[in-house]
Amino acid sequence: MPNAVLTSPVPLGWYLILSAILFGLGVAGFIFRRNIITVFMSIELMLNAVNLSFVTFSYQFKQVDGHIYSFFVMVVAAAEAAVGLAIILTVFKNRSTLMIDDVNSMKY
Amino acid sequence: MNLWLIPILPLLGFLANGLLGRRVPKAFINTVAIGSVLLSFLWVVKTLLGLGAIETKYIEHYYTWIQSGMLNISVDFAVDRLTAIMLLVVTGVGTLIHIYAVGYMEHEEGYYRFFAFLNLFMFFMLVLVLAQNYLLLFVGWEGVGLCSYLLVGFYIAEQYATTAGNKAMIVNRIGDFGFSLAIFLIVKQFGSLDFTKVFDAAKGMPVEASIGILTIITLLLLVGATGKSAQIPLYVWLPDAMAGPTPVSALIHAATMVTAGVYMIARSATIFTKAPITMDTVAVIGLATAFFAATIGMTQMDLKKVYAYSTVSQLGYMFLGVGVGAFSAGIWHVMTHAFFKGLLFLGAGAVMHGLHGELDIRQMGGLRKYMPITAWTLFCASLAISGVPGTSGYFSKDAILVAAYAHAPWMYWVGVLTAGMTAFYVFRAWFMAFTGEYRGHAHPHESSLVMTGPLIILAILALVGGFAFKVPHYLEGMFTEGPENEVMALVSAAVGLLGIFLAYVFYVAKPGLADSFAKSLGGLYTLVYNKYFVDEAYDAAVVQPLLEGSRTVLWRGMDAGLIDGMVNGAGHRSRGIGAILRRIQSGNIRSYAAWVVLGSVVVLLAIGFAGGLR
Amino acid sequence: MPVNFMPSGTDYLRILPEIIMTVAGALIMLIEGWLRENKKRNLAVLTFIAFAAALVAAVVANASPGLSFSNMLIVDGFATFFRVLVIGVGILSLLSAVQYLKREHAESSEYYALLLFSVTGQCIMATANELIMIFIGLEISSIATYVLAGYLRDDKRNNESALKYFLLGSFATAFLLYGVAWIYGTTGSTNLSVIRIALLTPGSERNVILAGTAAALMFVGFAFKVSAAPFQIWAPDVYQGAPAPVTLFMSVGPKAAAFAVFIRVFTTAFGPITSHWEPFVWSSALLTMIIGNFAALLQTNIKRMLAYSSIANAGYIMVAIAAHNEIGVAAAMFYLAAYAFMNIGAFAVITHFSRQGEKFVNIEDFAGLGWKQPVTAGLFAVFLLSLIGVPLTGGFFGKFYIFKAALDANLVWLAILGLLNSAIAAYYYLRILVVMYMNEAGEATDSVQPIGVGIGATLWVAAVGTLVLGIFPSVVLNFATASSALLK
Amino acid sequence: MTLLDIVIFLPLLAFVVALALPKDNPQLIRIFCLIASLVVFLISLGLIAPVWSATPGKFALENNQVWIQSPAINYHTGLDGISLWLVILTTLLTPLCVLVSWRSIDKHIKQFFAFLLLLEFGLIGVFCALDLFLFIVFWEVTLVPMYFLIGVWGHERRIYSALKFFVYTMAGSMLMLVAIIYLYIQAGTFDYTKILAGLQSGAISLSSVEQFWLFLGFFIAFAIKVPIFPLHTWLPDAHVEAPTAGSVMLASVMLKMGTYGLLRFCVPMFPGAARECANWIVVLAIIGIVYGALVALVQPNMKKLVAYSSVSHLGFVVLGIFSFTQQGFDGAVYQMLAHGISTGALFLLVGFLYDRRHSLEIASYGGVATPAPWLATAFMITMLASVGLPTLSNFIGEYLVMQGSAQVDFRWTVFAALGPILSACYLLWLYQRTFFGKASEDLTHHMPDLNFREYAIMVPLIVLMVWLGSYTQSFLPPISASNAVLLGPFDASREIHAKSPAHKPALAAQGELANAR
Amino acid sequence: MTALIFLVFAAIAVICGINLVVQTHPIASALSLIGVMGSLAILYLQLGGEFIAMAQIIVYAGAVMVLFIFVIMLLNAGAETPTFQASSFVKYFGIILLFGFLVLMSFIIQATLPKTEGVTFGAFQGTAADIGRKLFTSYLLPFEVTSILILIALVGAIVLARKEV
Repeated sequence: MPNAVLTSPVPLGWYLILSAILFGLGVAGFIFRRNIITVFMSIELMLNAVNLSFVTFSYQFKQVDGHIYSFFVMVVAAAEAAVGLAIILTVFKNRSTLMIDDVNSMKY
Repeated sequence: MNLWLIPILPLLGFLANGLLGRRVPKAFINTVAIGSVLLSFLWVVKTLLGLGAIETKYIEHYYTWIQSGMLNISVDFAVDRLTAIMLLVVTGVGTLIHIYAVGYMEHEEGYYRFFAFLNLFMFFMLVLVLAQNYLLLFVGWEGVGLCSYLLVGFYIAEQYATTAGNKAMIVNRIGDFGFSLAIFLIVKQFGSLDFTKVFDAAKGMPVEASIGILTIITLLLLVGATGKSAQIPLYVWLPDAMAGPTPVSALIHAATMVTAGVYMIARSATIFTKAPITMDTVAVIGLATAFFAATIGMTQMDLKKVYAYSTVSQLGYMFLGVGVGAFSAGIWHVMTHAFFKGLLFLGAGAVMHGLHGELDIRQMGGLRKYMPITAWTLFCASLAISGVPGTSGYFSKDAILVAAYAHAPWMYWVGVLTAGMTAFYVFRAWFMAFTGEYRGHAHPHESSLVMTGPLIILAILALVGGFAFKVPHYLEGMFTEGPENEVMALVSAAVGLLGIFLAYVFYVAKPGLADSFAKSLGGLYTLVYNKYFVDEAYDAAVVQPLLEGSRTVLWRGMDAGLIDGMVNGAGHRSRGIGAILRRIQSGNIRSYAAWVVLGSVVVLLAIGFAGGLR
Repeated sequence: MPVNFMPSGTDYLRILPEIIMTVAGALIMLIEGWLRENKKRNLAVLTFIAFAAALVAAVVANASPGLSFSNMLIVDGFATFFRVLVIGVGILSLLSAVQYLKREHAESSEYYALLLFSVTGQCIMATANELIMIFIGLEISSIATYVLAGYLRDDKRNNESALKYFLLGSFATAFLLYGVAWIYGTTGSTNLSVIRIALLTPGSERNVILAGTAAALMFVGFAFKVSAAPFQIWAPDVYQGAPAPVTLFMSVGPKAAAFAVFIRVFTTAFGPITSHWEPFVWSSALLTMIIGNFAALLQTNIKRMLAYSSIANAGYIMVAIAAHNEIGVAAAMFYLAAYAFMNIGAFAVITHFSRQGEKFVNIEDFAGLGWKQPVTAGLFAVFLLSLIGVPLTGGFFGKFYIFKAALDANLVWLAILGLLNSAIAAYYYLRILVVMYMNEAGEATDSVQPIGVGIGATLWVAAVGTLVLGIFPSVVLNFATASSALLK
Repeated sequence: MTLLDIVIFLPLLAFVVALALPKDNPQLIRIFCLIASLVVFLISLGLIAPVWSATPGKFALENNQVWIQSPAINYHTGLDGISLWLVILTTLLTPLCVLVSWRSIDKHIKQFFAFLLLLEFGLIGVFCALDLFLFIVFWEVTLVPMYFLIGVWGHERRIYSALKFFVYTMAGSMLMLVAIIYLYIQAGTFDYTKILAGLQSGAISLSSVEQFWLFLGFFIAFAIKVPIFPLHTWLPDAHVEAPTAGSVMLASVMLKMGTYGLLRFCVPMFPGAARECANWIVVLAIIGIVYGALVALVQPNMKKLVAYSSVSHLGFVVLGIFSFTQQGFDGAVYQMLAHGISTGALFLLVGFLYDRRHSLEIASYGGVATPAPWLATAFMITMLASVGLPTLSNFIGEYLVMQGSAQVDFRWTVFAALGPILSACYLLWLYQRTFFGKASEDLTHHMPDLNFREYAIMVPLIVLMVWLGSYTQSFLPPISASNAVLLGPFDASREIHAKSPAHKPALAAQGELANAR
Repeated sequence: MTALIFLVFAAIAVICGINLVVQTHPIASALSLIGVMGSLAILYLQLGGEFIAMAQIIVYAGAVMVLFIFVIMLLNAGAETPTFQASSFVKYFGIILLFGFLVLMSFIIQATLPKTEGVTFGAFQGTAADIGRKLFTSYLLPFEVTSILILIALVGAIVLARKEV
């Protein structure tokens, strides 16, 4: 029985669930991590999860469109990374901290 | 016949004096004030002569006042015999009092104002008398109330005077409350306010054995009448109204305005006679007022107060008269009362004038020597009010009492008792003021001819007025003449004489007896002396609760507390909600992210359920 | 596979505004090097010209409506409306920024370039007919705005604003993208028309649920961008922290563009499953109005207060979307236009009034402005009255159309609650009027500078716009109605 | 472009011009505003004749232009007997308000007078608008200038009051907006005449539930404005804090917007719902009458006293309207006018006192009549009018209203009739404490009698009080005619029916009325 | 075989993902993220995404993550210090929300996706050629527009990071 499981084709849903799990982990990282950079990385994780979904669906439809979308997402992620890290740098320069909870001068 | 000229002349006098009075000499004011009333009087005479016997009502239509839907109220004046009497009394006595006032008011501030108001009063009083529908009557009714207010509070710098003015107006308003309600019901019932139409319609209605619409209407009219004519329970304003200058008391609060209630009931006789319950009420109220006012009158020390309570008492007689169905007797008494009570007040004014404002009868005495004309004219008036046979009071009062006897004997006996008391206190005042030795500190002197002249004329009228003018006979066409009963009339006259005798004993023959007698009565005397504490009771039971309730419960509690509290509370609550909602905005990025997650979970759940996911 | 490799002339015409702005943006950065320090104003002039050209191009492009670039792009009335709107917003925010940048000693070509790029992104969003285009447009617009929000990089609040905006924005975009993935998985396409057709074809229930999930996820993304509850939380902090002219810009431009795609996606692609998404748009609308208005009651910082106000305004527009009918769409379009004018006007006043280093941005600082600078204050009053929703201003008609749409869709309670909300809102707007006209002038008012050309122009244009929309709304409204009818 | 449009837009034009005048020449501004408002008043007198000669049921001077195509909103204005006098009341009071503010406004003069003109524009518009949308536009336009008048030129607690005034009214008008939109969706038009015709002919059918809610939407907005108990608490605050001109316009005209709305829109459009709710509303009106009077009785502040008296007086108007009788309607409209004049005059007089002594506390006066007899006289006449003395203005209104209500339910009348008693109480007491008594040296010194400007303000008002009270035929016929049309959907059984002998004259009176038209 | 590979790399991805979340030092998290990316690249390959798998490794795991690590190093970011300012909302509801989100998503996926179809390696090949062709035809516009995005990233980074004004 385990053998059969291992050799048979993998249901598409599994990929999607993996994608959902990774997305969820990204969310978890965002809301539980305190270092801004880690938080940012969590977003990257979420984007990766989305990419997995795209590619999976692409397989389902046997189209390359999904791949192209992932490609665009990567570009966007890269651009975001550049800007995001620049923002983080300025924050650090001004506050000398990377703790996200410290960045809360404006509230209510 | 240009009836409109009758009231308009005094109105013009009012306008002229009111607008120009401050800049013109007194002579001008006098001319205008007296002239306008005199002209009015002459016009009345001319009109009445022109109309002759006035077998039917003479009506003049001027213009539509209010026209709304089917409701049509016009400005119409009418003259019938009842009106004729009233017109003569009002303008006649009015003229005399105007003349008197010239002397009396000579040194007062606001001279022009006084005459302007007096003229205005004449205008409204004449409108009241001439009105051919209830609303126009109401105009006059309220208008005279206004003038009463203005004149009672004539001494505007004095708190007591203005308060008395307010009291007069407000108590009258309470009465008018009833009157106005009656008007609404009349329109509802008859579709019109015109006397002719209303009475024509009412004639066809049956006499109401139990409370019906006519009873309600008449009771409400009665409320109005009690206010204006100072009957129980609304008489309280009249004694206070003596705060005004004495000519005012004479004209408004004795001769004319206060009798408007009687006039109105007599005018509405057609409806009243259909409502026996009301009639009884009128009679009982009149009797009670007469009696209680007389008791109070016996104890008062202020000359004008004595006469004031006597007025209330006499008005009670008139009510008794109309209440027992003797309308013409009531009107007769209105007329004679105008003579003798006007005279009493004018005389009191003359005394006051001579004593530089002193009114306490304990501070008088022996004035006969200093002011003989005043003394003897007042004596005539006192005789008349006491119902000494031959004087005017004898005729009218006895006509009432006789009618009362025919209606219910007990009313007669109470009335007779009251008549005795009346004679007692009137002569008590006279004796205390004019006989004996002078007890005061002023320099008494007789008044000028301007003042004594009217006194003399009125004294003559008071003596012969009843004999000369047989009102019931004149009004026969309108009201059935009362029964005649010589015996009962003589009994009451005898009781009157007894009263005079007692007064003589108490205050001339054996002075000091009165005090000991009063002491022996103790609490009762105090009660009566303080007018049964009615003012105080009203104050405690109505005025103060109303004020305090309005202040603490309605204003501070309801308005500022509850409603505004709720409004402001809503404001505060909004801010409170805002304060809670902005807590969401903790400034913490992770918390914000968590909100985003929360939102997405909720949205997904919603979609899931909406999509039928099980 | 016949491949049309080269785009046609029409294709270019249809993206001419974007091309103009992009080119101009790049050009401006290149030119800066040759300009002397005191000539930097020319950069602004150039940017202005670029915007103006783009505006003309957008109008011209509307003359040849249609799809372009393999259905990636659609030029229709709706798109043109929003293009014109966002370019207009760009112009006004440019005008109001010049003086500010000079004051902050931060005049540079990058600011203008980023502004141009951001507007380009918004134009792309407005014209996109494809989810991936929308995504890219959104990212262009957003990233440029992130940078602008943190433009004064030595300012702590600017940093914080940028960081919050950036992190949360990316976070929400991830959700949006996840939704895109799902709708792709459901229908095999990301083209809005195709999706619509796919959802219209009678299929299994499965599709509907999947599409609904996708819609929900995308809703998260869009609602975040338009700052609708419960995804509005970022807005106050970000608006407060960003430089005033940037706040001016981002409270209107990106929001309008986001609403454009929101409306287009939800009425076109998700039109067939309206009944699924309507309830949560409905509740979100209500929640947004309530949170925005109530939280604004207590604010002391005027920027933050207007941030809450803009949340509340987003709520009104959400009501129009919840009405999911043509009138609703037209109403939302109209309201956005009116909102653009009044909000820009209000923020322009703040830009003018605040001093270097974001000084004097508390409501109390405006004390006595009404008598010190009557014209400025008068115009501010017009904007505030419009925000309150007093007739003869755009705000009133906007609200009126929105709630009319809601009632058309039988959302009676939403309409009533919404309008009562706007009565509450009157309270905090009036507070500014109170301070301006009824309090004694303080330090801030005494030292206020005369109004500059740029801001002056912005204020007048905004005021005229607000009033014209209020008195003669037909022009805009007819266009909006006509274009909303085509939106399928 | 009818004469009416000129009357509507001339104040707006004057507003714009006034704003453009140089602010350092206050005299020029004052004179300009005075002349402008006087011109408007004179032109508005020209409106009387067309309304008088208009056929019943038709609006005079109608102007119907498309304003916005979709949704179809028209600039539709017109006048009938109900609105005619309210318009003239507005145009009359505006110049008087300019006059009374002549010296007492000493800061931001230009803006003050400009706002007065803007207010006039809005108020006239409200009374002329025959398109529901246009109506609400004007309705809210009036809010803004009044808000500023209270907030900028008011007394100590002006800001609170101004805010309260604005937010209160705003909340109400939002509900009305919902109702109007809903009605539009049902009817497809905002046009009042069309909607009314449609509703009456059944072309627009509303379920009774819909009717009820729509009625309520309108009613609450109007009730706040009137104000009907318990929605009245904004009024005393607003009055007390407003400058004299503000109080006058507020009391004399703005409150009438509410009652006018009730009469024009609420009742005729939703007769069923109105009839259903009438009992409740009448109870509120009567509570208002008595309650307002009782609270007025104990006020230590003159303006507050007069403000509460307005609550009381306006209760009569509401009572009249919800009696659904000819007399009730006529009386309501008449009372609006009369109250506008008498209460306006009271506020003006209180303003005169305030100008002299800078206090509104009754306790700081006393004996004013001695140094200022004409002021006292004017106050007396005005007070008497307000008290409802026959031959003065308010009496007619109150009488007709109570007569109308008596046709329906006599109990209403009994309670309502308490109003005049209490009004005598509070006003006489006020008068006594203010004008009677011995004047202190200080007061005498600061209490000159009326000056020419003040005479110019008071004389026309006093003349009007007498005129309105003693010769109603100059005013009532067009009101009656318009009301008769509005009464169409209500049963005639409530009307006065004369007993047989009186029947014919009543018919003759009808003929007379027809002639009057 | 496919399944085995899937399970192995899915497990690695999840473990790395969890590691990312639980590690307090950013470097550790970054390395975990690279782990996730790597394993995802394998899964892409499995799903026929040759090009995308390459891009994943080169662009993502390579370039982007290097940037991250560079910044971490530059800022000398240490391990997180526990703070007490964390929002109570997160503390109390974070886990629940997350759990809810996950359960919901999985539930929807489970309920709606076809379970019959499976992934077999090689059944579909998205070659670089296909992708390139599409990028220059159908996806020409987004492809070009992306350049603006990159330009912005460039400008943005310059604006924010350069020293003087």
